[in-house]
Amino acid sequence: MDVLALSDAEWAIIGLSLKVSLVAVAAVLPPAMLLAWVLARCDFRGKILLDALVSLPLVLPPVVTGWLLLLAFGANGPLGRLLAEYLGITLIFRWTGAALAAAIMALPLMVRAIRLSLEAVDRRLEGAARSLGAGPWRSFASITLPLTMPGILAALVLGFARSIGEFGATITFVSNIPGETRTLPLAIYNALQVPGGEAAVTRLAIISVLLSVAALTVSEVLARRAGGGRAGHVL
Amino acid sequence: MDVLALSDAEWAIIGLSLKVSLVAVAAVLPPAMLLAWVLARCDFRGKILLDALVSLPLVLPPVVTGWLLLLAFGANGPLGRLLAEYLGITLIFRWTGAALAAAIMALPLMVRAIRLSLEAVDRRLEGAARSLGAGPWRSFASITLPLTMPGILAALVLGFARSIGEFGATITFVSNIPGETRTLPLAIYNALQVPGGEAAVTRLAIISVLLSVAALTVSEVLARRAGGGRAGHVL
Amino acid sequence: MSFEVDVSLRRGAREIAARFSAGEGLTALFGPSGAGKTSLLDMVAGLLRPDRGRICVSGTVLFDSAARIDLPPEQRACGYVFQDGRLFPHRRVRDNLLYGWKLAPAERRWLEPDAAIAFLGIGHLLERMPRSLSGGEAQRVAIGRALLSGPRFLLMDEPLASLDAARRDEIMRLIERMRDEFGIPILYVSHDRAELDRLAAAVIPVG
Amino acid sequence: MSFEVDVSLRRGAREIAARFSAGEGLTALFGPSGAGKTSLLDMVAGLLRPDRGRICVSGTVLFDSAARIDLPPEQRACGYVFQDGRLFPHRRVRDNLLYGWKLAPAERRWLEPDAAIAFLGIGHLLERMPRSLSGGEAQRVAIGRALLSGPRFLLMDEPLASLDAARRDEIMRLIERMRDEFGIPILYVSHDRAELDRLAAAVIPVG
Amino acid sequence: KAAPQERAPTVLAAASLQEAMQAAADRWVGKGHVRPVLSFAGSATLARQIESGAPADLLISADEAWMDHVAARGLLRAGTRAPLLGNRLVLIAPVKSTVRLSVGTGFGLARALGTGRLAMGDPDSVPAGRYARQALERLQVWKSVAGRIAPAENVRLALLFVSRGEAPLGIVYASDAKADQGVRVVDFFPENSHRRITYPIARLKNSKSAAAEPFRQFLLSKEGQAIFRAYGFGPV
Ligand SMILES: Nc1ncnc2c1ncn2[C@@H]1O[C@H](COP(=O)(O)OP(=O)(O)OP(=O)(O)O)[C@@H](O)[C@H]1O
Ligand SMILES: Nc1ncnc2c1ncn2[C@@H]1O[C@H](COP(=O)(O)OP(=O)(O)OP(=O)(O)O)[C@@H](O)[C@H]1O
Ligand SMILES: [Mg+2]
Ligand SMILES: [Mg+2]
Repeated sequence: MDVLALSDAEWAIIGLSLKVSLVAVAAVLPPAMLLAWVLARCDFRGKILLDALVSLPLVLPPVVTGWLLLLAFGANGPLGRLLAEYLGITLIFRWTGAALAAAIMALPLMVRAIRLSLEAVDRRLEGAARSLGAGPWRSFASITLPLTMPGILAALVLGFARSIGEFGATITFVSNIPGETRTLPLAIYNALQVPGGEAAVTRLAIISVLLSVAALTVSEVLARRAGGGRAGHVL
Repeated sequence: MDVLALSDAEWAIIGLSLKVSLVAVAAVLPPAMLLAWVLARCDFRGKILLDALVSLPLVLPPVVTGWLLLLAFGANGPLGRLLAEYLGITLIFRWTGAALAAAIMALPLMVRAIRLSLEAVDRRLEGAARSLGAGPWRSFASITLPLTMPGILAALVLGFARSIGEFGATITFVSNIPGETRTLPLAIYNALQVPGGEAAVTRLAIISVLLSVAALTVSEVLARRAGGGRAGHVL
Repeated sequence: MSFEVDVSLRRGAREIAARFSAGEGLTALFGPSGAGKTSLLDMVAGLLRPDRGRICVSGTVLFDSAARIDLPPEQRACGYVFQDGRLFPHRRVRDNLLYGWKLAPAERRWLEPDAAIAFLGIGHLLERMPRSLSGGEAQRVAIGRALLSGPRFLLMDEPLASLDAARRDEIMRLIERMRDEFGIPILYVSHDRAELDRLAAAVIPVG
Repeated sequence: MSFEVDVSLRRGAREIAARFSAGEGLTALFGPSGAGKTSLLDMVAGLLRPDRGRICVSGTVLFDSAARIDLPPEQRACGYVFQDGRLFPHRRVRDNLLYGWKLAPAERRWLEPDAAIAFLGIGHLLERMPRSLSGGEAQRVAIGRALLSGPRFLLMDEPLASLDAARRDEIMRLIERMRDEFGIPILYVSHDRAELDRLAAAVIPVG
Repeated sequence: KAAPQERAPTVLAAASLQEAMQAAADRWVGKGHVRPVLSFAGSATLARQIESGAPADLLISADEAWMDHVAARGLLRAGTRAPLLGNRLVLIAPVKSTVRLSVGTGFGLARALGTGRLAMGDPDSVPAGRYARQALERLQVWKSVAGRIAPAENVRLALLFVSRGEAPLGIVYASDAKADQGVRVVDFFPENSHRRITYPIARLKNSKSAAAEPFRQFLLSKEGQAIFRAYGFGPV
């Protein structure tokens, strides 16, 4: 297809989008797993509040999330100042900020998926692992974690797709800077603002979809490999 | 708190948001379950494409989804025309259109959650039900469905939260009409666009959060009732 | 003939094949671990499809690869006591017990719930969830569930494996009654010779 | 004394309590279904916490509510053959077998994998996933997994329930060897009198 | 050609200026300068980013209100704020529409709408919508259509509603109407029916790029203004 002969600028946008999304998903996976674990396994007062806090980016319109990020992580924000002072990291107007926005938006989806799988794990298997000599950590890593894999894979797919599509929080937090924060959705937004930009919108949208098809394919392959199946049985 | 003495206009917005979100989630649940079932249980060529299609609203920036909805369901869109002619339904500029937008955006999240639970169901239990005299439908309704409940609950929570927060597709598809399509996120957006609107933004955002806390609470209670737990065992 | 079975099925590296006709009463399948006893019961129940063959119980053809007959499990009306219990984890013991009973047409219900519950000694467990049951308790509930489904024939896969001697004896008496009073054909798997000597009219070696 | 147990625990409506000291060899727990045998093994393994009491194996205190001692399961080094197999469903048979073996310090490994695999006759199953095993195959893998973990004592909950007579006999011989050659204390649950007569030095009635 | 030490200025501009600003930047680069970094978003978004300390050089807002907001926080460099360009409001209809209307006091807008809605920027949040409401109020037709508008999030969306025929009429900027083949201008709004439409430009206090000021000057120059004119914007 001719529509898919991409320009250099488009390749750059794809590269940026991939970088932002992959970094976002990779960075948010550990905290998502920790949160899922706490929500699935621990019982404490205020659990629903933690749950609500995690869900916040889902409930609030993305521009509000972006605005809150701006207030917190902007050059004048308390966290932004801390990061700049002690770690020399600036997020505003940087791709790292775009990754942060994508990560925050992906978090609630990922936590839910992982939690769902985690709650389905038969804890008696952990007991069996412990009785075989595994400490809590090893039992988690060798039993709980692999049995949670379907949820983790679903979380990665959801998180990646959400990151690839993230717009509102990103443009609000880190603006729309070519080569730095102009990811696919922002480029699509730009094209939508231009009369006759429909062709460009279509191309960019198709690219987004292809990226997510690729992610889905990878996840299906991994899921199959992890699965195994009950060969033979009709029911 | 004084900030929470709500005006009539704010109550109306809350009512509208609740109506839109509840209708969206209720309407999208059956197709989400069907899709989850097909994706979890059937194996066919093009499965990944169906998966990608379902994920589309997640991957595309919401405005693009709204734009596509406008093209398809507008008064002059092919589907919009069909609906208007045969069912007398118009979606554009109506709260029903807002519900459609919310439903479409919630769909991929809900399908994933339900699918995850569905794939974890031990199918041998369905075999047991069949051997006890249950036909495929009854076995589904009495065994598969209740065992998928954690996923369905997660789907409802995710879908409701996503609907309460839905902005981009809604404003693009049905615009921002007070009393008809101006849901909480659209009202929040408006407040954000006005210098000094931060107080209103904060009030409305807090309301959004409270709604989702309520939804989370309900889901936790239902999950507990459905759960049961392994009393006694340390591991 | 109550059971006429002639099936074969490839499972992994193993070819599971059996061919037997059995008359009235209890027919035992006997064979070493992994011989294919459970697979055979699954095929008779309609949960596992043979590669080829024919299964006929009390004159009704349940499966015939040549004639393309393959009754779904719910139309075979077997009472299957699974080797692994397989209780519905989300339903109380009472609902597990009555699951098949409620679905069975009245004329096929030859056992009343109260009688079964009393007999199996599970009256105190009715409100419990299956996961809190002990091994033997779960086994008894599984037996009750199968018997209450108004089955035309029974498939029992080591039903007494985790029961104490007293319970074993009682349930064997129940099985004898079903066999003799109700004339229900039973296909029975056990590794216990004494059990088989007492119950079985025919012992089919498997594997 | 190899086992000194004095514990009590409330489970639902039932009070599970036991008090016994047992010398060398194999100690059998014997009692009706639901009496609390599995619960007792779980308490000795550290998977279930007694409401109060004391558990001591070969002189090591594993649990003492008065002294606030409660060793975590991985430090108790028991080889537990569960009533329900409890194999790791996501790991091949080989990885199930070697799970505990790899974790055990070399000096505690008194059984070699090859020997166990040959003895249990599961060499052809090593690459299989647990869910495709037959009942008896899974049971043998579970026994192998427990023995290979280099345990200081064994907890066996009806380990022979779904095995054929020949396998039973072989495994009983193995148990006798462990008991006699290695002097490993064994707490054993069975409903089979013949089994207990052959193996048990002491039979503790439960319930 | 570009002086290597010249640091590219970062320009935050209202989304509706996208094409014109790209063209202006191209011209600027043609003159041997480093390409400015252009970031397009809503004026509110841009103003908030500046408020939170974003490192930018120039702000071009779609309305004075947000520029005032930034100015009130002392974030503008004194003497650099200037009106960059103007615009006009037009009444539009789908190209195929045959509607004829001339905009004036008490004109038959409600009747022309029929059962349809009037697409325009959201008067509560979008500058173009605010001007449109003001004009309709002055022309004494607001009351008759207030309940019948389709308030769009941005002017492009209002254009889309009209060009798709979802709304029979709409009010947008002349610059937007000019660019869209799917709509035609029914009539211009009288310039005195609303406050003057201006897009202000200013240099930001923490601007570090030396190229910012020359670029600002360039945009305000005759040459720059001609570019905006070509995209349908009016002089201030
Ligand atoms: N979570 C629970 N709630 C209530 N009762 C429980 C729970 N878990 C176990 N029980 C009860 O505790 C008792 C002891 O169970 P346990 O599994 O130890 O019995 P057992 O002696 O091993 O029986 P079996 O020989 O049938 O395996 C049983 O009556 C069981 O129903
Ligand atoms: N999915 C599978 N893939 C490969 N082999 C399988 C699969 N399912 C079952 N088998 C094999 O088929 C054989 C028959 O299994 P089956 O469960 O019928 O044995 P069984 O006679 O009931 O044994 P047991 O007495 O141990 O329960 C076994 O060797 C088993 O390993
Ligand atoms: Mg078997
Ligand atoms: Mg037990």
